[in-house]
Amino acid sequence: MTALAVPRVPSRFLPVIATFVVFVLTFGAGSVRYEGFASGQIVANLFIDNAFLVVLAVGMTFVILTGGIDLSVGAVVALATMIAAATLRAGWPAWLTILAVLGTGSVLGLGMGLMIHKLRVQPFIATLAGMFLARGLCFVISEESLSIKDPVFRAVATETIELPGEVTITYSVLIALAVVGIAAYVLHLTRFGRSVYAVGGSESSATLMGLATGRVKVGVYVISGFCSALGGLLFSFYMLSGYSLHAVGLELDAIAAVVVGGTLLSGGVGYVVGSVVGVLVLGTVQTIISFEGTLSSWWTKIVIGVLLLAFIALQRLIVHRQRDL
Amino acid sequence: MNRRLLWPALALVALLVLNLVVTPSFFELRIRDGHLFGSLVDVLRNGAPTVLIALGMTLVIATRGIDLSVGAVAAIAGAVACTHLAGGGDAVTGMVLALLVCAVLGLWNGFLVAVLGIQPIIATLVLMIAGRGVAMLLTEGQIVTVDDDVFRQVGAGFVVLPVAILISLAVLGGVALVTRRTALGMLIESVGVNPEASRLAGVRARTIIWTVYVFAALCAGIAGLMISSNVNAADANNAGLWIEMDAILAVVIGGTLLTGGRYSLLGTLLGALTIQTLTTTVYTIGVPPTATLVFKAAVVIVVCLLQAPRGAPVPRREPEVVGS
Amino acid sequence: MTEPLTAAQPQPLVDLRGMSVEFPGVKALREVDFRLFPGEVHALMGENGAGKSTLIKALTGVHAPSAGRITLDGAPVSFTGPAQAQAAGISTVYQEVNLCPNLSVAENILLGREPRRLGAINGRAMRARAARLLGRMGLTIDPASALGNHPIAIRQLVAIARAVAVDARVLILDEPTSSLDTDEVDELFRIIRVLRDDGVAVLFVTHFLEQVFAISDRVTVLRNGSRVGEYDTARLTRIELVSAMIGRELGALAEVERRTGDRHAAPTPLLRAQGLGRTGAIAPFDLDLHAGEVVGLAGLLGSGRTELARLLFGADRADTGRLLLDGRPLRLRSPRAAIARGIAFSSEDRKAEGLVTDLTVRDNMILALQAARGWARQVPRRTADELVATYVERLDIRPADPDAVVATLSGGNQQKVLLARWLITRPRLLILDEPTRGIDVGAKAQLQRVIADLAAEGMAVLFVSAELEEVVRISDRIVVLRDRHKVAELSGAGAGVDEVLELIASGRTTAEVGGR
Amino acid sequence: GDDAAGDDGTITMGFAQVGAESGWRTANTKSVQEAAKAAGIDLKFSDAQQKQENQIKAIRSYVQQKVDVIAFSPVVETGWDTVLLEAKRANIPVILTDRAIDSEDTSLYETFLGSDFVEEGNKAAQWLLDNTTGAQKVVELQGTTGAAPAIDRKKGFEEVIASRPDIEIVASQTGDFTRSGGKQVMEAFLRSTPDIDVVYAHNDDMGLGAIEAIRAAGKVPGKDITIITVDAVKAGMEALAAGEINFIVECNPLLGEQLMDLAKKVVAGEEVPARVVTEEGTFTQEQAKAALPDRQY
Ligand SMILES: Nc1ncnc2c1ncn2[C@@H]1O[C@H](COP(=O)(O)OP(=O)(O)OP(=O)(O)O)[C@@H](O)[C@H]1O
Ligand SMILES: Nc1ncnc2c1ncn2[C@@H]1O[C@H](COP(=O)(O)OP(=O)(O)OP(=O)(O)O)[C@@H](O)[C@H]1O
Ligand SMILES: [Mg+2]
Ligand SMILES: [Mg+2]
Repeated sequence: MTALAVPRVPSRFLPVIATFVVFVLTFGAGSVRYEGFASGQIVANLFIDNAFLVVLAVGMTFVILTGGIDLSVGAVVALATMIAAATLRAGWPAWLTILAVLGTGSVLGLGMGLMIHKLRVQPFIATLAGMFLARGLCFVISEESLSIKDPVFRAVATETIELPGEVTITYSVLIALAVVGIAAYVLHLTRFGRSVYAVGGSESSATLMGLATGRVKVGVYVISGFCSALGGLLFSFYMLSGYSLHAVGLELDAIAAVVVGGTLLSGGVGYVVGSVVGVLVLGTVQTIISFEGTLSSWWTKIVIGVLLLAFIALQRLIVHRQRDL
Repeated sequence: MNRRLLWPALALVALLVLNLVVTPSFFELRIRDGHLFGSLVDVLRNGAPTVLIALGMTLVIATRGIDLSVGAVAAIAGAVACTHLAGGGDAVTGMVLALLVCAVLGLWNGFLVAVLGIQPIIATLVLMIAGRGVAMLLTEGQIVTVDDDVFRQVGAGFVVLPVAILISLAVLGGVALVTRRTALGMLIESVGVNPEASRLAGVRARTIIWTVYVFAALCAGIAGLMISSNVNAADANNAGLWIEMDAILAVVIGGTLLTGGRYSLLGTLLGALTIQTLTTTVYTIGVPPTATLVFKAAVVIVVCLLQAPRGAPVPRREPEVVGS
Repeated sequence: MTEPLTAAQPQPLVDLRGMSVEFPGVKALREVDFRLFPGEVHALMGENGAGKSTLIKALTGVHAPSAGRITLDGAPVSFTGPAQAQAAGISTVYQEVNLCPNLSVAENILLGREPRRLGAINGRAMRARAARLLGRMGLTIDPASALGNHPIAIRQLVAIARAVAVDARVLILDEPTSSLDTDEVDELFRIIRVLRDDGVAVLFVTHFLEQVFAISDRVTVLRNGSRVGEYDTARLTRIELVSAMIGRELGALAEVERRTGDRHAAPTPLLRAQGLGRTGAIAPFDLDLHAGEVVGLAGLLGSGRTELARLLFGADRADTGRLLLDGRPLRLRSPRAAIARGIAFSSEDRKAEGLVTDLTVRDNMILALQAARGWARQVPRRTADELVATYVERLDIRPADPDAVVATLSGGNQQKVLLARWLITRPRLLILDEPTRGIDVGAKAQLQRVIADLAAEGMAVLFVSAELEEVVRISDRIVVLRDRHKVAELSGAGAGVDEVLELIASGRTTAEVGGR
Repeated sequence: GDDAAGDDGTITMGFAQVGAESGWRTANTKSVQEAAKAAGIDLKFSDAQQKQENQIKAIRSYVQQKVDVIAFSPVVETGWDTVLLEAKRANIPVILTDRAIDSEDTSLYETFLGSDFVEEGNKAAQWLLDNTTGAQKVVELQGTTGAAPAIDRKKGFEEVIASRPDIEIVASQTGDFTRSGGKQVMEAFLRSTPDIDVVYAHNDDMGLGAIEAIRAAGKVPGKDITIITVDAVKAGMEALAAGEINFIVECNPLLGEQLMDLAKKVVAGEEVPARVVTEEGTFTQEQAKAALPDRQY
């Protein structure tokens, strides 16, 4: 904490840095408390186990930055796994399946975006309808879970990449990190990205400034739909199955990750990197729980809540301290 | 009726008509043993917890907040009351105890939001997760079954109409009265629209935010008692599961914006009843479970399409920020 | 009434014919004709709510007109949004500063036309260009700083910088000068003249008559949504202009004479600041405010007037010094505490810190009074209606409908609503930060009269305004700030505009207080 | 895994539970925990909050922690291959409880111990066939849409009643395995479908909810309407004994002891059968009265 306090960081980075500091602290605490916690592989596992969530959080970051919300992501993930499993079973080649999945996600996102922009439906309702629709389509495709036996999917799922220090990661991790990189580039170095922030800061001002706010608003939902579908593909790699009840409530995890990462739900303020750290924070909580290994089901919930609270309270504290300096 | 409420109201009517077509007896009301029976009464009674929670949620949302923890709080209320009863306690004390616990939980949420300044969605997420754990801790993960005539009244009792309906209407009336007869409603809206301007005008924003979270938790508590009383059991896992989403949806359908400010209690009532009618419709017209969600999505989308502004859009953009 | 036009230019660049705009229940524009020629500065005048901003918004595609047509350079056009108007070469600064507070100053200036290299936004080039544009306006602020950290006047300049950054054929400025000091206004006028000489058509809205005569070539006057006439500025007198605007003879509008004579400041100060200060905002200062006295704050943009006022109200916490109310120490923990002790503060930023725009005129007006009473004791409906009716009439708020949503009011009328809120609380000390921003001549005179009356009735008033004449005219005492230091205190009798100006500019301090 | 156990003799088991979504599941957890203590096995328990991905994470962390044996309840058949492959690479044996997985590679796990949901559906339908004559209008209260027990209990039931054309499922809707869900759905059924003869509920809780609805509608549960449920939790058994339910198919959550026995054998390298079925019965009203006094859960 003190090490970071010395150079004066611009205050807009504070929440992200604070989240990161808290993450490091918690991880440190975990390492002290649990044997085998402080290994590179545990960090790698955080990414492996949460690659799909990282991708979802990135899409959600775009939406939240404009002041919107997307409740459909969990359902779209399930739909993606379902479409992947069903089409592969029907003998489609892997590339076609992947295209179909990404296409479906983007089209769903487009539909929701148009509803929000053209029909001026509140994002909450539009994306909730999207959630019902996507989840409903899953059941229509198949009620039962379908396993994925396609060799390409299996290969991507099971093959690992060796990093120095006996740490292995999966291809999903690389995909997720690439998505983060691209998203950061788009948000900070393209006009579209800056318009996203402008719309979140003040939509009416952005309109009066002559920005294409409609395109931005629809665009972020397309991006979120695409990311959900991509997250769904990573999820299919992770599970090698399609199931209509996959990823129930995942949208809340994605929103939580984004908000924990310092993005304001009211829009206009936040960074993708923050969302990634947010995901790591949630992942660490999970890891700590499983290392603890003695918690009953209810204590598990309570401890997750308490850890989350501790995170946020600490983060607030650091931000406050810095601001007051 | 307010123009904003026209569409939710029409959606509700359309759903009711659909039911009438499929089940001709849908609008029938019968009096048996001095109790009013019928599908409409069922809709109202089953919707009562959602109505209650949505009322609390409306005020929270009007202050720019959101409360995800209401489902968990409802579960806790049921768990407290039922474990108290199962341990040989008396129903009234059990319920009072439950509501006290809920008030404390509301204070807690309000503290995180108003004092620590944590974003409401995250602040209440903490209790949403941990709260269910607490409820399960109380019931040890089992469904606590109780048998108590007083307790049964809250969710399943009748005074001509089901007691649950009467309670919800009473709370609705009470809130409407308090927010209109005192300045609370106006102050809540002003805090929701522009917190900084309200602070500079001397509004006690912190107290108001605190109040609405406590109120939301109390509503959730009463709803939780209804839910568990309705089946004579406290199910820590499933009582009020996802009801926060229903409640938020009800508020939003009722025309209140998630960005805070102007709210409509009547709209929320309409929204909650629409949701409940939709659920009942699915059961009565025999939509297969696998198609339920597609059906619901279709209804929501159709309503949105109908609601969409058409014709000559004179002021093209509502000046959400200062005009001129 | 329409004057014959000078036939200097053959074809107008912008030509509006029969424009009508309707809002639910309001006809904001009625069949207005308006012409704008290249190479002219055209002032659009009218009282608050006359329809100036509406005309501009109808022209640039923000509002869809219900009738009428627009031709641009001879060709009919119909914009569906500001983006299209911009693409057609119309650059606009709308009345309220419409920028994004979460973005940097540089981004706000160049949003949508950022310099790019290989497709990516070139941040360095962007900041350099923004700095250059700001420099043209005489601003030296850091282009990378967040816009939200700057006061309203700076934001206004940034908005102007954004508008002049493009090669536009038409430049529209809706009350760009409402928060600016003379220096900034001069700077702006210099830029406008350069553009005009390059053939740009400039449309300019202001309530400062001097500015109209200083810069404009022609004037169009609107009243109640209709066009009254189009005039050559050179052949128009002040009196003619004002009577065209208000539609009757000027009589009622005679300037408020100095009425300090009938006021008697109480001997002991009501509020006394001793060494009050806040790091980074304002250096420690001493100040006495007496009941029955109007004290003016003068200084340049960024001299710390707003900061000083906020400290007295407790909107910000002071970190040195102390306050004494009636001789007793006072700790202000919040605005609420100040209000409870009879101190009121009307903020300069009515959009962000003043009005609750989604609520009605009535709710906004009684908000502070209600807050002081607490939520349980509602201001009785009758009392509220009476108070609201009184101030709607006194300040001439239009439409005179207490149930109108404030967001639908014109800028000037919004400002009046905010003022009414504070007047209703009948405070002992009223702090007014730029209360006349965007208010028309008539209302301004009316307001000055109200303030004078209140002081005569024993209220203490602290008056902040960018318009020095106004400060001098209304104040019994003038406190001069420079670079966040209090540098002088003049008693009203001896103060003239020139003297204050000299103090502000020269760096001389008076012996009475001295700079700290 | 075998060698690690040798260190100090105690076996460490990682048990990845799905969640605590029902009383049945809680009883299951309790049984496992108590049996582990009794058998001197060091149990690492994790609750996945009803999410398969969390279960996978937990299993992966057990591999990381080098436990001796891993057990878990795969409520979904699919999606386990990757993580089980990791366990296999790390030489940690895996025992499935509750349900098998859908994988060609049977070397991924040693054995599985659990009930057969289709069989439960069969038993329920068989009782109906044996105990009724004439046309029967059945309403079905399904479990959570898409959940494996719901799908299989429905399938098993339909298989058997197909042999009696006069038994017809007139309405079928999900009650999400909860009491209030069961009650609400049953209320709607009672109004939309006249003359219901039989209720088939996928678990006791929905059945108990249905009883409340039937009673509120002025009918006598167990007499006017026959009720068949699955699970045999305590509250269900009590209702059965009281005559409000007519028949319950047991789905035994008390797998703990059997699981610990299997674990010891597996760690010791002994041969175990590929499938161990839990002992489960069915209860009529009389059997319930007899069994109730010494029911554990
Ligand atoms: N969005 C709106 N809805 C309803 N009425 C509106 C809206 N916008 C403006 N008006 C009304 O239109 C009229 C003209 O307003 P406009 O903003 O054009 O005045 P203005 O001349 O710019 O005044 P000011 O000098 O105070 O800025 C006013 O009566 C105002 O209340
Ligand atoms: N010329 C300038 N260069 C840089 N910063 C300036 C300049 N003028 C004003 N500021 C900004 O002004 C702020 C302080 O202004 P303050 O609001 O106290 O001024 P003021 O005297 O009330 O003037 P006004 O209200 O007219 O803007 C500082 O935050 C500073 O950033
Ligand atoms: Mg205007
Ligand atoms: Mg100022």
